[in-house]
Amino acid sequence: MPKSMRYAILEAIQGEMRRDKLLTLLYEYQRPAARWGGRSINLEAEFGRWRARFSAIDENWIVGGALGMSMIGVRAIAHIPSMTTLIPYELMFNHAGKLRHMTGGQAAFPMILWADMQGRASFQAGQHADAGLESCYARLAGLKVVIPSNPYDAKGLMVSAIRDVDPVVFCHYSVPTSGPDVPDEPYTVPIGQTAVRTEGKDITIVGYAPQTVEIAKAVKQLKQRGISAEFIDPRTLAPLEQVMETIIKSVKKTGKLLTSDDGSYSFCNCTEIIARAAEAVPGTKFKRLAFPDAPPPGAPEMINYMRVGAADIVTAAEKMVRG
Amino acid sequence: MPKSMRYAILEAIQGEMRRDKLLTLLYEYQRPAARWGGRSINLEAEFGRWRARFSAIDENWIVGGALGMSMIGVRAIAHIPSMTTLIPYELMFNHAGKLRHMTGGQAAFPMILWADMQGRASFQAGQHADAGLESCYARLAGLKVVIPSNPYDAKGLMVSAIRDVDPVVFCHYSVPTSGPDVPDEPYTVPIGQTAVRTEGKDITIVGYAPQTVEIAKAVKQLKQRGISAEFIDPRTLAPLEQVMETIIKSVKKTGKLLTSDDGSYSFCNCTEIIARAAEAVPGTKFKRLAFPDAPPPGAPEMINYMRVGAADIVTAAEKMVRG
Amino acid sequence: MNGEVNMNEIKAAPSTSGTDPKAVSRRTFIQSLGAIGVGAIFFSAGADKQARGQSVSTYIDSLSTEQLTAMYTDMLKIRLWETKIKDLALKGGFRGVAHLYVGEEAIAVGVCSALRQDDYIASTHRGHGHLIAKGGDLKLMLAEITHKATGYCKGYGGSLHITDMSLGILGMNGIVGASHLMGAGAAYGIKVKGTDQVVVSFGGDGSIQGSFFTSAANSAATYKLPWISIIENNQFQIWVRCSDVYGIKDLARRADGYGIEGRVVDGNDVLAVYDVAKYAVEKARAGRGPTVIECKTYRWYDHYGFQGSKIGRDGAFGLGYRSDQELREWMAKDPIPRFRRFLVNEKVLTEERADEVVQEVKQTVDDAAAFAEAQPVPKAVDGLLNVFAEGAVPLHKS
Amino acid sequence: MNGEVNMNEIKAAPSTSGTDPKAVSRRTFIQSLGAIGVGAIFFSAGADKQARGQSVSTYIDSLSTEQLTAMYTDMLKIRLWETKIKDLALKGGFRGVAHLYVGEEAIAVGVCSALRQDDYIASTHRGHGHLIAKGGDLKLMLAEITHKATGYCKGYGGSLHITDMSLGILGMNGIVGASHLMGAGAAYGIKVKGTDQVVVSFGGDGSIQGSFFTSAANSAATYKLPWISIIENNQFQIWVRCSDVYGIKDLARRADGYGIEGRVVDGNDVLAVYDVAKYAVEKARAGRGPTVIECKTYRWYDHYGFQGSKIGRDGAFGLGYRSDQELREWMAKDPIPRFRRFLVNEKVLTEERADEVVQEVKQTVDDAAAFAEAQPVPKAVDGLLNVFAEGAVPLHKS
Ligand SMILES: Cc1ncc(C[n+]2csc(CCOP(=O)(O)OP(=O)(O)O)c2C)c(N)n1
Ligand SMILES: Cc1ncc(C[n+]2csc(CCOP(=O)(O)OP(=O)(O)O)c2C)c(N)n1
Ligand SMILES: [Mg+2]
Ligand SMILES: [Mg+2]
Repeated sequence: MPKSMRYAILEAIQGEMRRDKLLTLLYEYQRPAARWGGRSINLEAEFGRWRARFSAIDENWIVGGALGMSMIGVRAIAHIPSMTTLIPYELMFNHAGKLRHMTGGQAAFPMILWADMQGRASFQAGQHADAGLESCYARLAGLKVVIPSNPYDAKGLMVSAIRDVDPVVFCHYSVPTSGPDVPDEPYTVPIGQTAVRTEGKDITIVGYAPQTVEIAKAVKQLKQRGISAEFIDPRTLAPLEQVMETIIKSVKKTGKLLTSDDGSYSFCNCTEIIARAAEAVPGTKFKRLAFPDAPPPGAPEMINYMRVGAADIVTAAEKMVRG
Repeated sequence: MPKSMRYAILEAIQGEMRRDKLLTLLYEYQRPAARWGGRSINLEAEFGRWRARFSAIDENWIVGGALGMSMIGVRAIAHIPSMTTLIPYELMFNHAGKLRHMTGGQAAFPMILWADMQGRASFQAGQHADAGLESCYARLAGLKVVIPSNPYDAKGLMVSAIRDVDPVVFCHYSVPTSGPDVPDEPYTVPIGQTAVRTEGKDITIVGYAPQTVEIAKAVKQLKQRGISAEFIDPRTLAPLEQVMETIIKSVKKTGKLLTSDDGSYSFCNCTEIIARAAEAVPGTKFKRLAFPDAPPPGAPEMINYMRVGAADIVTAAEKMVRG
Repeated sequence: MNGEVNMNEIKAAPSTSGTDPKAVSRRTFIQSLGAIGVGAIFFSAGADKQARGQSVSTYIDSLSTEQLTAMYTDMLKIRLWETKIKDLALKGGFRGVAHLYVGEEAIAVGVCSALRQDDYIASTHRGHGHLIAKGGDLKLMLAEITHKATGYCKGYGGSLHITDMSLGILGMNGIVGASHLMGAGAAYGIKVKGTDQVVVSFGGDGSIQGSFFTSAANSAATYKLPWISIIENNQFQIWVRCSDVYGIKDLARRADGYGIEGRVVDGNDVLAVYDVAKYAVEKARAGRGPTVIECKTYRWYDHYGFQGSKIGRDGAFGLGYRSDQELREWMAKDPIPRFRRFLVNEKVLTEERADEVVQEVKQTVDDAAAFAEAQPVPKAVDGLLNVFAEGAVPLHKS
Repeated sequence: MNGEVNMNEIKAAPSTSGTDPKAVSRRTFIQSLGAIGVGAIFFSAGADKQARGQSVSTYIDSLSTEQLTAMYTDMLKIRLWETKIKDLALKGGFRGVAHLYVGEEAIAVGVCSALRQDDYIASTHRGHGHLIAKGGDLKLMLAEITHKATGYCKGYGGSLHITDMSLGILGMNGIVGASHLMGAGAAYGIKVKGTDQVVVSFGGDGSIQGSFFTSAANSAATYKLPWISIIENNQFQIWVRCSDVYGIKDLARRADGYGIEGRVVDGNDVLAVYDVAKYAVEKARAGRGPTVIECKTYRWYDHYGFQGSKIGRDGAFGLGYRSDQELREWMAKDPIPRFRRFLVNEKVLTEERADEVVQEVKQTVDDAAAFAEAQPVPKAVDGLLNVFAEGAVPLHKS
C-alpha cells in the first residue's frame, strides 16, 4: 500500500521540523499523526506540544497566530478544517498577502496555510460539501497557492511551501492515492511547475485534485474513441504566469481547452485559466465544466447529478473535437 | 447640483423604511445622514435608534445581526466599511447564500449587505486602497450582487435590493456624480438589467463603478479616432446569466471584448465575463485590463502607474480594432 | 474565583444540589434547593448582581403534572429516537449522518420547557435534542436525516440543517458558534418588532471562542437583548478537552467580560436547568437583558458517527481520548432515570405510568422510522432549485 | 463592580492617585502610591490573584535620572513631531495622511519604557507614538508618511504601515484589532524560541471587539503567553462613544472572561502607566502569563486628519461629537507638563534643562522635516516589486 496523501504531508512536515528547529504547526482537531505500513508519525510526540499545538475552535487564532510567529522568524504552519476555509480569509488577504509590499520588503510572513478542502460528498450538505475555494485564495495578491492531486506532489509541494519565504496556501483535498511512490527523504516539487499528465494533440483538458480522477478516466475513454487528449494538472494556482506557459503551449497545439472543476462554475479556478488563454490564443474553442452555482445538497440523488463526472468530460470533449 | 450617490442611497433606504415599518439599518460609523440642497436625511432622527443603529467595531455583528433579524421577518441592511469587506465574508458564504437551499426553501435571509468599497486612491496604501472585491461576493452561490455607477442606478438598485427576498450585496464605490437626475420618489432598477451606455459596432467595452469614468472618456476619444465602441455597464454582477445575454449579443456584433477593472487582474469580475464570452462566442478577440496582482502602494507615483486609465483603454482598443 | 464550583464538588453533594430525591417531598426538596441560595445554580457572575443570592427555585414549584410529564416524555423522545438512528446506522445502509445528543437531554428539555412556542431557538450540529424539545416532528426529522424528499428540508439539508420555522426553530447549523450570532440577531429583531419573545442560542463548549460568540455577546449586553445563550459543556470538542484550550474553568465566566450575567448549572438535572432557564427567560422577557448559562454534561457517544457503539447497547466505549470509566461515571448520572425517580417519589407519575410513557415513545419512534423509510428520495434536478426564491440555476456538465 | 473606579473618581483624587506633585518628595510620593495598595492602578480582576493588592510602585522608584529624562524627551518627540505634521498638512501640499496621537503620549512612553529593545510591539492606525517610544527614527518615519523612496517602507506603506523590524516594531496596522492577534502570535513564537522576550499589543477602545482580540486573549490565557495588551481608551471610535457600544464600563474587565488579569490606569500619567506596564512585563518575562491594561485617555485631534485644528494651535475644536469643554478639561490634564512638574519637583530636571530638552527635540523634529522634504519619490514601476520576495508582477494596462 503506497503512502496516503495525509501520511505524505505529515512526512514532509516532519522532515522540515527536524531541519528547522523552530518550525511549528498550529491546528485544531486534525491530529498530526498517521500510520503507514509498520511506521507511524506523531508530530506532538516527536516535537512536543509547543511545536504541534491544538487549540480551541478558533481558526483566526490558528492563522493569526501563525502570522505573528512567522513575522519574528518562527516559521509556522496553520492547519484549518475544511468547513472553515473562509473564516480566516481576511487575515490572508489584508495581512499575509500584503505585509511585504506594505513595508517595502522589510517584513514578511513566511507561513503556510494548510487548508483542508471539502469534496462533493453526499449526506454532508450546505456547509460541509463545498469545493473550489482554492480560487478564493488564488485571487489574493502576495500569496502562492498550490494544490496537489497525488501523495507525491503533496509531499514535494509541502516541502517547497515550507521553504518558501512567501506565504503559501496549501490546498488539501482528499484524493484517492495515485501517482509515483513517495520517497522517505525530503524532496521538492517546485511551486509554479505544472504537470502534463498525458500528452495529446486533439484537445487540452485542465483539472486538478478530485477532478483528476474523472479526467484520467475520461482521457482513457477518449483514447478508445480515437481522441488524443492532453491532460494538464496545474499543481500551482498562483502565481499563474508560469503555469499558463504550459497551458498556452498546449492550447496553441490543440486549439481546444476543456476544463473541469468541482468548484462552482462562476470564478472557479479554471475561469482564470480560460480567460487568460482566451486573451493569449484567439480562435480557441473553450468549454468550462463545473458544479452549478448552487450550494451542495445533501441527498446523493441531487449532488451526484450536479457534479461533473468522467462521462460528462468525454461527451464535452467529443463535441468540441468533432462538433 | 444633482443628488450624490450617498444621498441617493439614503433616500432609497428612507423611502423603504417608511414603507416597511420593520426595515432596520445596522452600521458602524458611517452616519446614515446626508444633505442635498436645502434638504437633509437623518435615518436615526427619523426612525429612532433601534432601526438605525451604530455598533462597536464589529462587522460580524453588523452582518450576523442582520442575518438573524431577517430570518424572523425583520428585513435588515448591514452597512460595513470598505476596509472590512472580507471580515464577514464567511457569514455571507456559509449562511446568507446557503440557508434557502439547505432548508429546502423553508427559510431565508432577506437582507442587504451594503458594502462600502475602496478605490485606488493615493496615500492610503495596503489595506485602504484595494478594489475589485465585488467578485468575491459575485462568486458565492445564493447571493445577488449589484454595483451602481451613478446615483440614479444606486437608488434604483438599492430599492430593488431591499424588496428582493434573496440576500443582495450592494457594492458601493464612490463615483463622481453622473447620469440621470434622481427622482425623489422610490423607483427600481431591476436586478439583472444591464445598461448599454453607448452603442457602437467596432468593439465592446465592459466596465463599472470608478472605471466607467475612464471608459466614458476613452469612448469619446475613440470616436474621434473613428472607432465606434459599445460601452456596457453590467450593474448586476450575480447572477450573471441575464447580463451575459446583452454582452454576448454585443460581442457577436463587434467580435472584440475589452474589459477594464480596478480590481486586481486575477479573478476580477471581468474574468468571469471574458470566460463566459469565450465559451459562447468562439473567435472573439479579448483583452482584460486591470490593476496588477499586487497590493496598492501608497505613493501616488506607484499606484497611479498601476491603475488603468482612459489612455490605456484607448490604446488597447485601437490595437484590437486595427491590429 | 468566588462562588466557583467545579464538577467534582457537584459530584460530592448530589443530595442538596441535584434532583436525586432522598425521599424528600417535592416541596421539601424544592425548599432545600432554596436553602442553598440559588437553586441548583452554582456560580453566578456579571452585571445583574441583585439577582445573585435570590432563590429562583419557585419556578420548579409551579410546574404542573402535565408539564412535568411532558418533560419526561420529551427526554425519552430524544433518547429513543437518537438510539434508533444509531441502531439503524449500525445495521448499515443508513442514508445519513448524525452527531448524537444522548446523555445531554436534560439541557434541551429543561431549557425549552421554559419557552413559549413563539420563542425562538438557534441550534447546533448536535441539535436534534433541541428541536425535539421545541416540538419538532420526529417523522419529518427522520425523513430529513435520511435525505428524503418529504423531510423538513426536502432532503437538501440532512441532520445538520433541520429547521422548522413554524415552531420558532431557526435551524441547526454546521458552523460552530454561528447559532449564537444568528440568535442574537433574531433577538435584536424582536426589539424592533416590539414583542416580548425571547431567543435561546444553544452552543457547545467550543462555541464561545471564534468570531461569532463575541459579536453576539457584546451586542446582547449593549442593547440588553432578550437573548439566552446555553453553553452545553460536554467537556470535549471532538477529542480536545475543554480544559486544555481555555484559560477559565467555568465557561460562564466568559459572560462577565461582556457585562452579562453568567451562570453554571448541572446539565444532567432537568429541573435545575429549567429553573435557571426560566429565570433567564423571565428576565429577558421583562427587558432586563441576556444571560449565559453553562450546563455541565457529557456525551455518551463519539463526537460524530457511531465508533465504539453497538446495536442495542448505550454509549460508545474504547474511544482513545476518554476512559470507559469516565463514561460509566457519567452514565450513572443519566438524567432520565434521575428525573423519573424524582417524578415517582414526588407522585407525579406512578411506576406504571412511567413505563407506559416509555412504551408510547417507543411506538412514536418506530412510527417515525417506518415513515421515513417509506418516503421518496428527491428528484435529481431539484438541487438546482432553491438557490434563489425563483427559478433554477443552470447545470454546467456539458 | 468591586474596585471599579471611573474617570470621575480619578479626577476627584489626583493628589494620591496621580503624579501631580504637591511638593511631596519623590520617595514620599511613591510611598503614597504604595499606600493605596497598587500604585495608580485602580481596578484589577482576573486570574493572577496573588498579585492583587501588592504594591508594585517600587518600579517607579528605581527609574534613573537618565531614564526619566528619556521618557520626558520621548513624550515631547511624539508631541512635537505630530504637531509638525499637523502644521505641514494644514499649510497644504502634504504628501500623506495621519491619525494623530497627541494627548495620549504618556501611554506609549510609559509602556515602552518598561520594554527592552528586543521586546516587540504591535501597533495600530494611531501608532506613531508607539513607534517613537520604541526608538523609531523620526526622519525615516516622516519620509515614510510622505511616501518617499527612502522612508521606512520605501513609500509603499505611509502612515498606517510604518515598521522597523530591527527595533522589534511589528508594524502599525490599518485593521482595528489585528495588532492584538499578531502580537499574541509573536508571543507564541517567543515560547517556541525559548527566549524571555515579551510582546506588547496596542489597541484602541474599539479593538477589543471584532474577531482579533478574542483569539489573541484566549490563546494568551491558555498558553500563558508573554503578551501584554494595552487598551488605549480615548473614549471614541471615530465619533462613536465607547459607552454606547459596550455593556461594560471598564474595558479591562473584558480580560476577566478569558482568565487574564485586567487593570485600569490613568493613561495621562506616564509613571502610573510605566508602573503597571513594568509589572506586567516582569510577570510575562517570568512566564506568568498575559495582562490586559486599559489606559483611560483622550485624543486632542479629530479621529483622522485635521478638521477643527489650526496651524500653531493645539487641539481640534468644534467637532460635532464632543464638546470643546470636554476637550479643554482633558487638555488641562496634559501628560507632558504634568510629568515635567513632577521631574522638576523631584529635582530630576531643572526648569532650564527641561527647556533645553524642548529645544533639542524641536531641532530634531525640524531636521526630520527637512530630511523628509529632501527625499526622492519612489519610481513608478516599483509598485510591481515586493509582492513576492523575488521578481515583479506583470502590469495589465495594455
Ligand atoms: C467554526 C468551525 N470550526 C470547526 C468546525 C468543526 N467542528 C464541528 S463540531 C466541532 C466540535 C464542537 O465542539 P463543541 O462546541 O464543544 O460541541 P459538541 O460537539 O461537544 O457538542 C468542530 C471542531 C466547525 N464545524 N465550525
Ligand atoms: C476591522 C476594522 N473596522 C473598521 C475600521 C475603520 N476604523 C479605523 S480606525 C476606527 C476607530 C478606531 O477606534 P479605536 O479602536 O478606539 O482607536 P482610536 O482611533 O480611538 O485610537 C475605525 C472604526 C478598521 N480600520 N478596521
Ligand atoms: Mg463539547
Ligand atoms: Mg478610541
